[in-house]
Amino acid sequence: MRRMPWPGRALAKSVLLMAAASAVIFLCTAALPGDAADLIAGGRATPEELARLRAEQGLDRSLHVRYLDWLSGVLTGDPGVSLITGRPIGELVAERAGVTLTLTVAALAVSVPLTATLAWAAVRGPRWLRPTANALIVAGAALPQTVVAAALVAWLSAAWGLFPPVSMLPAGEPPWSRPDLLVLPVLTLALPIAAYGAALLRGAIADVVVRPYVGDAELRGLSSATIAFRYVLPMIAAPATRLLAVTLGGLVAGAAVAETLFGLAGLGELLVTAVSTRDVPVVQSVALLAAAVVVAGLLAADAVAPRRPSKAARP
Amino acid sequence: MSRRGLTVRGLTVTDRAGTLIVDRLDLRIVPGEVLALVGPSGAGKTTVLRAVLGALPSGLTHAGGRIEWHGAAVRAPRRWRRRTVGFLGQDPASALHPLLDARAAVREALPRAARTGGAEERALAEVGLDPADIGQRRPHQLSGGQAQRVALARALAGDPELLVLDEPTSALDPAALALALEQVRRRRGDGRSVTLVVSHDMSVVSELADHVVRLGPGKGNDVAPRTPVRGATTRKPGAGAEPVLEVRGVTVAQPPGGLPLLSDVDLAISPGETVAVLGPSGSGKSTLLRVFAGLHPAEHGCATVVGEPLPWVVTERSPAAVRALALVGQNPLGVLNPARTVGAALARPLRTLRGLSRRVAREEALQLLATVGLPQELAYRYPAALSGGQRQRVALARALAGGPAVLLADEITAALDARTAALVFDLIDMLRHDSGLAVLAVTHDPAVAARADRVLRVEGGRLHPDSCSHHDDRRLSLDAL
Amino acid sequence: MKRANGSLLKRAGGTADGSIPARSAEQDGSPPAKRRSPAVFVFGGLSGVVLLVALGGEVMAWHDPAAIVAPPWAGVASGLPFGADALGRDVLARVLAGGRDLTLTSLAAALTASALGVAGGLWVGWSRGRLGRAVAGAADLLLALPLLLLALLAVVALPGPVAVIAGTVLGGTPLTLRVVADATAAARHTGYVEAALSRGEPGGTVLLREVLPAHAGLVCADLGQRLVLAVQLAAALNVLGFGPAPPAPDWAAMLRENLQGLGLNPAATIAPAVALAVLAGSVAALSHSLVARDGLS
Amino acid sequence: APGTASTGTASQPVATDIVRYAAPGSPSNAVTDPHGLLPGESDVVRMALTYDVLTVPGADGATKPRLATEWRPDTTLTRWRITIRGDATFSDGRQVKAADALFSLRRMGKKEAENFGRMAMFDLDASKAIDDTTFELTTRKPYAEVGKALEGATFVVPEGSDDFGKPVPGSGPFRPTNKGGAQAVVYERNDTWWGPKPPAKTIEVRAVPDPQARAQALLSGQVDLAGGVPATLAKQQEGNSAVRLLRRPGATLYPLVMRMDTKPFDDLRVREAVRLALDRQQLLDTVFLGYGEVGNDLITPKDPTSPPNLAQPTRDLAQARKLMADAGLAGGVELTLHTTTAYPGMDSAATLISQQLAEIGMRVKVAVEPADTYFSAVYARKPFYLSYLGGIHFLDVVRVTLTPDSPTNETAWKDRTWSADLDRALAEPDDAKRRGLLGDLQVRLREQGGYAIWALSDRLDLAKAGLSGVPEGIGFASAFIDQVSLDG
Ligand SMILES: Nc1ncnc2c1ncn2[C@@H]1O[C@H](COP(=O)(O)OP(=O)(O)OP(=O)(O)O)[C@@H](O)[C@H]1O
Ligand SMILES: Nc1ncnc2c1ncn2[C@@H]1O[C@H](COP(=O)(O)OP(=O)(O)OP(=O)(O)O)[C@@H](O)[C@H]1O
Ligand SMILES: [Mg+2]
Ligand SMILES: [Mg+2]
Ligand code: NI
Repeated sequence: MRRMPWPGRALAKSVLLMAAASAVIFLCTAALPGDAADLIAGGRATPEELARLRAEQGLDRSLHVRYLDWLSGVLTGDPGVSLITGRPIGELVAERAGVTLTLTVAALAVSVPLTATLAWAAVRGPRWLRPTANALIVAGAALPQTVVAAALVAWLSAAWGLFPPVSMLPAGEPPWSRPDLLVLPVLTLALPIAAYGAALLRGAIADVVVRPYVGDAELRGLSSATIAFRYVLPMIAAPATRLLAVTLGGLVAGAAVAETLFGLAGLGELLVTAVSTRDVPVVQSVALLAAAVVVAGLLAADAVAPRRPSKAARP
Repeated sequence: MSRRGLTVRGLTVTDRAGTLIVDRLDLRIVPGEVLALVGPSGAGKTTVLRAVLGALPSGLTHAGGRIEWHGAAVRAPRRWRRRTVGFLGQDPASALHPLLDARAAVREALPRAARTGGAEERALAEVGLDPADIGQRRPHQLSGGQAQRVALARALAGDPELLVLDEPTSALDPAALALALEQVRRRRGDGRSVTLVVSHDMSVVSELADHVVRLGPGKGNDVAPRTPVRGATTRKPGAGAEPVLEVRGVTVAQPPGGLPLLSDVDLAISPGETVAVLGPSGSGKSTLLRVFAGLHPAEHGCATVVGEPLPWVVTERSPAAVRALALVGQNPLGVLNPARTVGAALARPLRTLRGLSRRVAREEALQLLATVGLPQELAYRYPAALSGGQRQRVALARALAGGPAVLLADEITAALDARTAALVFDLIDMLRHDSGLAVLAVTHDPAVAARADRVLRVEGGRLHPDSCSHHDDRRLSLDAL
Repeated sequence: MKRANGSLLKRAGGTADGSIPARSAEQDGSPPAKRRSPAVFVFGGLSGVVLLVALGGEVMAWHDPAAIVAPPWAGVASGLPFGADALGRDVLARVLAGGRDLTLTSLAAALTASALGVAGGLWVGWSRGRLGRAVAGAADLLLALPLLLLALLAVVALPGPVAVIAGTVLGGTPLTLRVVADATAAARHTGYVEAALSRGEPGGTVLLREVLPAHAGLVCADLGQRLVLAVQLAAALNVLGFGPAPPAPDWAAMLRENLQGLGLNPAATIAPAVALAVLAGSVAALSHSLVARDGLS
Repeated sequence: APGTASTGTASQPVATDIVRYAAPGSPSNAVTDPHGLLPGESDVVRMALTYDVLTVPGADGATKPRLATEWRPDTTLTRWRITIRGDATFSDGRQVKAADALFSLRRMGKKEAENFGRMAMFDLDASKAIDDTTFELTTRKPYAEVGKALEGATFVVPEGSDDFGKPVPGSGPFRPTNKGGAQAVVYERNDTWWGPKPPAKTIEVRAVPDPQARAQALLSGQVDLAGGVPATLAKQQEGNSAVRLLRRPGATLYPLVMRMDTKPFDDLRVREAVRLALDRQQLLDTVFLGYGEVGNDLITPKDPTSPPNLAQPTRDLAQARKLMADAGLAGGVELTLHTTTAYPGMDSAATLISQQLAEIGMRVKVAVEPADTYFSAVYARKPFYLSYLGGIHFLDVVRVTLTPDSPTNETAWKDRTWSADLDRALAEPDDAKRRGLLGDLQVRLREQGGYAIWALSDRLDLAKAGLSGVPEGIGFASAFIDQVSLDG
């Protein structure tokens, strides 16, 4: 059997992944107890009323019909309307994309360098620092985001008065118009992610730095930066890119806590609310958006993985 | 600023247990001179180099002494190394960045200003590598000798003031060796360059060195070499004996399915026989051994071992066939798992191939260490804490542990001084004599070839019986010192 | 024909005996104690203590952790070093007693997820067949799904602690798998793996005895990572009713309950948060100190 | 975002003609249809600004006219003639007519599953418009409280409107603008509104789900009014003169539901024992930090028909234990009390209740359930749980939970004579007499029923000092913020 060449294979793989992701997301949401009709009625409707409500929302159709219907909608650029608010999903997403994108980009800008620094310190920092850095990373990543947010607010806002404790973005202006309002949400997003990322990367880095060619590079006097960027980075490119992809996808959905705590209306809050109201079309669309980001990143990771043909082919 | 070269005063290095590895060593190399550091395996040569570079491996401590460069202690060793030092380590095959090709590896050592006008190509050509062919290859596509020359070219590329070479010629054939020596010799007497070289090869030492410093034996903890077992080599294999390894019409391509490297190899080795294979670097000697070991599929041909058919894929081999062949690879650092202690590495084949119990295997492992001249406490060390020659002997011991009928030995004495090498070959001779061990030894070393029953030479992609003399008089035995 | 056999080395060793100098004979016997850096001891020991408190703290609490002993959100006072919580219960007593289930669950979750991921990764990285690619694809698929959805589903379908384990497996194993698979694929070409193969060691043995130890650092870092995920999930799922039923104390539940009173008694939130962080940190440090060895980081 | 106050960090000059309100609710469920489910308070507020309603609840709970000026029954109390104002116009310039009002009521009737059957008492098919300003509403049974039935959510939209995906004209005091996006909705004053001219030119409504975040938004000057702030935060702000704490008594209760057709609650003595065993003061002080009042088991204590001056039950463990013993439960009983984290303090209330009930031998296991599905999986399905009531009047509670065949008859209240007496009360045209009858029914429910109402919590709002015009009253009354103003 001949395998397809790389770009074609990658494309096929991503299409397959996205199709599978959309189906699994759909099934997951459908498998959660209760549906939108249930939750709209809040337990107060008679079975007949509920049935009517379901029929109105198209929830009475069989699972695969609903899925195919939604899928064909997405493919033709119309993901449908929210079951709860009746508003077009495209509109809901577009309204919130700005906030989430701004948060995400800013959080990445903070967390990527922080991740690298933390992970490097844990593996290659001064010897005495390494266990401390390791423990810090794990502990930092283990704290729930709500606690991180509370600590940031108590410290940067209440105690030092540097930034507002919540972020009521001015109505009708772009999210970046008041950068001071974004500092705390961005840190709330970025700090745990940086620690989490570092926890993941340090393993890969530790694996690479013990290889003899890194030690040799040190003996030849190459600078830490050269070793990091030329010797270690290419070898961990795949896990790092994969991490970035998952982080990015996670950010879209994981922004929910920061958005809720700081009073921002973004995609994360939309996803979480839609899950809790079983607003399947909305969950689908937002989750699929996040999945697309991850899948693209994972493909990139496959592409940058160092390819080493074997010294000798083995069956 | 005074240019007084490199001075080492009273250098003392100990390991964690406090054992002296290097004891109050004094060295002085003035600009334009080459100093050679010699001594038995495990004597502390590499350790001295690393101490000079200011980067002892973890596990060793700089317990005393001063190292001065042009009369002053080195402040920022790393920057100093980057700017001033060219370094070639003892295990070049493992020391090359796996993702950089040969050109890029050399380029890295060049000062920014010198990175134009094909400087990389020139550097490669000077050590006898064809830049057009080798330039694009990554380390896994290089032979042992090629990798060593790439690393040498890299060390020389920036024309460093201080050149530190650890066994720079261990994997080189005579032609390549001559080129390499020429490169170092150029530095002599230029009034600027300081060169510190470790070698066990007397011809190298006598050609290059202005001074020779000998580190005492057993400074580390190696066993003193034994007197050779007389008469071991006198036993000639019986003419009519059935060959233990028989190979017919084998064609080997590198990479598999690519252009043939060796064609129509016919070979028969009788029990107790030693066959040496010589040939230029990159001619396919190692690849041939890998074919026999089942790590590289042959294109054509068939083989039998101890009367059993020998499929090319190791998983298809019968247990007897697997047990009959043992390979000692060319890169001793690479063939030992960094995460397993020496003892564990040795006990494993004793258990799987010889079926010993855990306890017996552990004791046998200690015995094995002794037979290759290593102290038993090494059993508890990880490979990173061994000297180059110690690693090589551990790899050999591991291969012997399974009790093979044919030993596929790829440069097994390259990292060893002459006396230790002699010890190893005495051991092998004894096994040949006692249990009919056959040896297929790939080597550059005329001393090894001299001990072989037959010598074959790879030339033009074929394996010929050797016509010329084994005794390359350019290489002298270190024993003569 | 004479064959090399079990007697080979006995005889060879025997011959060598005479020439082994006394010095190395002295060094026979017991292995030298493995030397580790003092930091490893300090952190290993500390982690042990923390784990001990997490698991057995209950006996140290002098108040009944469920008893109401003060007004709601009472501040730090004598007898109440960390003040009181929303109901007026002793925060210190609750912190001491509230770690066991969480620790056990997240440890189990982390170990399960890591073990599955490592086993899968070794296999996928080794066998380069269709099935391996399919498993890698499935891992990618899991990575692409929002963890929130998977965790919710796990909570719905499974009882509490099992849900945390399932969530950690679903959310964490794919990353472990891919990372370990990459490392394994690279390790295929190393000399020591080739040496093992040419000795006729079967693939599984090579993976367990050669590849896995060589990447122990990676695996142990990964275990720490899974633990973090498990703790996070346990805390997050607590809001959904996972965790011991009230009034039993639980760090994750305390965080949720006491966060609203941060302005009134900050210690009520800080104490469980620190406990949680220290727990995760110490388990990671412990696992590190276990694999730390000479010549490896 | 929790934490302490930090005023002044984001102080921007506040134009006095704009009032910014952070309301409980989620921006992600901001609905546009006024007649279906209104998931958050912010949704009700937005609708109340955009559309007129027929009647509104007053601060004292009594019904007040709004778009409807008069509602007058015939002698049978089944046909009601509703008169609406003639001077109201939709934003597209059309006059608001009786047909529009009737259309809107019918639309609500069709969406009964989403609005808990608010129009269930009306026969809307039999109702008809009479002229531009009057229409006739027919009730299914004699029903004297039609004014009350039309309270709060009867948003009037133009006849024929059915697509609420696009803005639908309203006749309310404010008009939504399309500024704001997902973050907030900005309303401009409707200068042609028939009512008293709203002082604020612009009102900005933001749905903020997290109560701490709402409070912090006010404290940091990012909004002028924060609805529903947590008691812990209110307590911290008690001495702060820059903000004003608005308390609306009796807004929320978490009734303890005991299902009367399930053991052991099928025995009145057990229900009584539970009511006697509760330490109401401790619950109030702990769960609501004292912001509220103890309950005396009346389900709608703030309803105008609720009888005043009833004796306050106090904790009597001896009597409770005796009742338990009489019921044959001297050895105690195992129970599971369901609760959730959907509303603040609900889980601590359950924990505390379980500890209090332990003293009469009830071994109560507390089960904290997911908030999402609490009202579809626990509500009216489990025999023992904490329910939620937020400022609805008695007849609404009756319709939803005290009608024998209602699917949400959570306590299994099936007292036929009580129901018959209720019908009789509703057919009583005399207000005072009817009030007496209804009060009586509530007392009977209090004694016999399956509810234990242990405390009422205040609704706490934080307002910037100088903000006025915030409506008093609970429930729907609090949604009509059109008269808020910031002076200075
Ligand atoms: N990291 C280490 N920790 C402890 N002991 C070590 C370490 N590295 C080397 N040694 C020991 O120090 C001694 C000297 O080693 P070194 O590598 O300097 O020997 P060498 O002279 O270069 O030998 P060879 O010719 O075999 O390379 C050896 O006995 C070796 O086992
Ligand atoms: N993966 C590969 N792809 C292409 N060429 C390769 C690859 N691996 C090795 N070669 C080439 O195959 C040839 C034979 O290599 P081999 O290692 O067998 O040489 P050798 O005879 O052992 O040389 P040396 O004495 O230097 O060790 C060399 O020219 C080498 O560059
Ligand atoms: Mg050495
Ligand atoms: Mg070779
Ligand atoms: Ni000299």
